[in-house]
Amino acid sequence: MAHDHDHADHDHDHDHSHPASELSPMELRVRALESVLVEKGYVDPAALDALIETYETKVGPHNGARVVARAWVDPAFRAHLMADATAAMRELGIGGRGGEHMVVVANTPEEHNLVVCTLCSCYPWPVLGLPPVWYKSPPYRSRAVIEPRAVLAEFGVTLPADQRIRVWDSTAELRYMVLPMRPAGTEGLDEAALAALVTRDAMIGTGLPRTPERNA
Amino acid sequence: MAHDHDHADHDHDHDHSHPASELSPMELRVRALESVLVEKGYVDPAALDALIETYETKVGPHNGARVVARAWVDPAFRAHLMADATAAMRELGIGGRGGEHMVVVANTPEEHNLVVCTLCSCYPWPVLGLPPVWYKSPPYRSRAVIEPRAVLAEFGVTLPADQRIRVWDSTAELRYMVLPMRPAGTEGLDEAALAALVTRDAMIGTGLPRTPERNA
Amino acid sequence: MNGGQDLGGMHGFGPVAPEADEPRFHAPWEKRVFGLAMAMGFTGTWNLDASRAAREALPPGEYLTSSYYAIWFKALARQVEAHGLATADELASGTVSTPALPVKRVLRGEAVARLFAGGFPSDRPVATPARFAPGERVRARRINPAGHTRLPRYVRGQVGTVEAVHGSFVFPDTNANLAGEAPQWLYTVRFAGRDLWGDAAEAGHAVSVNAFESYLDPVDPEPAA
Amino acid sequence: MNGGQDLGGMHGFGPVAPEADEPRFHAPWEKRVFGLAMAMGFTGTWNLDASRAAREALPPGEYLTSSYYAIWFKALARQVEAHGLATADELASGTVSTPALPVKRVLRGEAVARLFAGGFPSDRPVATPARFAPGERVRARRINPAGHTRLPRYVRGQVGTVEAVHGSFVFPDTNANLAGEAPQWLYTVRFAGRDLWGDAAEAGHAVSVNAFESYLDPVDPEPAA
Repeated sequence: MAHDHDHADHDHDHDHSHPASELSPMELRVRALESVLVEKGYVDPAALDALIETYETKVGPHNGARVVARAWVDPAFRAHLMADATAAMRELGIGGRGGEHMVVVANTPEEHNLVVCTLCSCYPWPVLGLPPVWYKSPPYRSRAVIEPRAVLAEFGVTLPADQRIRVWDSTAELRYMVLPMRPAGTEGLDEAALAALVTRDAMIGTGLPRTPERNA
Repeated sequence: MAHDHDHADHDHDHDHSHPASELSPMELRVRALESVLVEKGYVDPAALDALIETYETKVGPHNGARVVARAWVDPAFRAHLMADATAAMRELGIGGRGGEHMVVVANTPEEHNLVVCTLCSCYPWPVLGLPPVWYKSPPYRSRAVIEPRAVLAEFGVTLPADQRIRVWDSTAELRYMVLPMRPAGTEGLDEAALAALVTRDAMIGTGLPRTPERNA
Repeated sequence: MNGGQDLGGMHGFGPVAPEADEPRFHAPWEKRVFGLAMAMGFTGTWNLDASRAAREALPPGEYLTSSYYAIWFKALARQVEAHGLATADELASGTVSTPALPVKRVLRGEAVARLFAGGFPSDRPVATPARFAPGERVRARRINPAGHTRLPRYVRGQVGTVEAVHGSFVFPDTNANLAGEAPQWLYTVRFAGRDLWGDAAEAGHAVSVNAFESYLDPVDPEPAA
Repeated sequence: MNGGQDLGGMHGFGPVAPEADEPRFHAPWEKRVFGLAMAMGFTGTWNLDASRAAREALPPGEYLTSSYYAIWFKALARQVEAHGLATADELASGTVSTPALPVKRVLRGEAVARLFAGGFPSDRPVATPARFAPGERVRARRINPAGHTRLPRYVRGQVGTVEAVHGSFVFPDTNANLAGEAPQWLYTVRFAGRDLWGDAAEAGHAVSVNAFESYLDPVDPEPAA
């Protein structure tokens, strides 16, 4: 996404006369905003640090992978997950901001699921973390609903022609996670080994789980 | 339209390292293109000059104003204009590129007409010349079809609430010119004096003709 | 609003470009903007829907040429200023020159883990029963509000099938204007790709959206053909 | 294509800003781009529809942040290069380093007045009779071609009334791809503002578009309410 980052670092509003500092114009503008909001007492710097640490390092697709692996090995959990994903995930200690109302959609040989947010960037934070740039960017948001097979091809995923594609546009506060099909040849694996096969993209629907061979 | 011109002179692709010359990056890029096209023999410099002179100085709303004034004074011409605008305009020696297929739409006390091209910048060149920047810009193109009364208000035009508005989106090679209603108090005026009342915007539908008082 | 954010079905943006081992943030300022947006949201001066509305209110050309966190930053600065929490001069200089306004809450560092792990649910009870039931055919209304809405343009006017009734939730269209939560029933409505996109639709393709009750009209009896 | 050019009904661009005594051109380079586009169009290497397609193929963010003649310039440069008339190096340097290709025609200065006063009509005869007659109700098809089309998104799927049959004209959707003029009957179709925009429509508001025959389906008999 080099193109996006060019824009980020070299934004429309860039200032030709910025000081000799190493900081980009955006860094400077954001620092000014932060200073003012902190000094005025609206923002606690410790809260900023905690928020960034939480979403940079703690919350991520390893959470979702645990959910998927459990669903693969535990039919009762899977049934609970499909009926009330928010409650089922809470059993595993997973939930919170951006995942208050979870829905899990399960792939089958007949239907593959793909999640998008055409209007902004809705994404199931507690299970997947913050979304990648491509998920938030116009190419994915514009095309996932009109040509999902072409989009999947760009991710290297080619589905059987007779497998339908169901696209879930996240237009409200429900958040979707895809439950991929358990790969063949994983009968002997334990839950942790299964979780290691579950990629982030497999839970968005733009990928498939790794197979044990490819994972090795 | 200062905003647009900022973009024009200071385009996205602007080059921070342009030479000490007074020329803008766009000037330089266009000069390079012109040099190559001329040197390769695709473009005759005399044709460029003739095109620019024609559309900068010769073709303009004075042509349309003549058509309107004639229609106001000559019922037979008006009937011809409404039935076959292209042929009727040819009678006055008006026609050509961008006006091969003209349609005239007449305002009435019951209905006001407004012309737009949402998809690009289609405009009746032979009668109005090249379009103004606002006509080609996103605010007008986006809003004329969804909130024409609000757009007219920005031009200072407030129509009676019971006068309908008919918007003509120029989506093919037909080109529209509005025939405004002849202002009251113009009974004594000759054709040339009437033509002087007819503004460009009155023939787009974003304005009304001047009244003799306002014109004095 | 029919703004730069309503991207479903558009062409011309080029291929999707996944980035290998993508970091969570691509510049230090992106982290700060993320944290500031979360923390300021918590003050209760506005809400999530209002923040989305502020982002999509950027002129479409600017929206489409700004990076994701640049959009967040611009919207946040605009909200801060619009609500009088700081002046444009303060935001430009980074130097405080006017008194702070009171805010409802301030997010403290020690509370982040607990509050964010708990989340901020947006389901709300309503007194009326749901109007539609699974299996019913509905038509998405041809609304075109100048303000915030969550009904994308590509489904407006289209007929789909109710697949699920999810309970009742805060209605973004009013909440974004700070005009009340006005909760409504929320549905999943499934549309056939062919109905949305015509002959160009890929085979076996369907799209679901979550639609609030006031976005939908009944289709009755069965449409002709 | 559903690109940056398809603006009808969008929000967020701000007020219309008429300019008093606006000049025809706002910079010397704008004149040259105008003239170059006209002259190169005359060579017959492409056609007007292809030029429109080249302009709207700019990424939407770029389209919406480029001035009008900047869009023309970018599209023209792209067309020149795509057809092999000049290389990217030549366009960047302004120095010719490859031989010219033959073109069908070159516009000579002395011919401009006559040719442009005559114009370049795009009506073409077709063998078949018009399918629709004035007064008939038609539905604009839900097409979403990735290539050039002249049916704007805001009328797709909508029912309107045929008001005029204009004869048959070059079909832009094929012509833009240099895939033939394939002429079709062309209609004026009138849509009620309420049908297009819903309750938000201004009173007494109607919009007409010119629609090619293949953009339209019959509506029969009369739609249910």
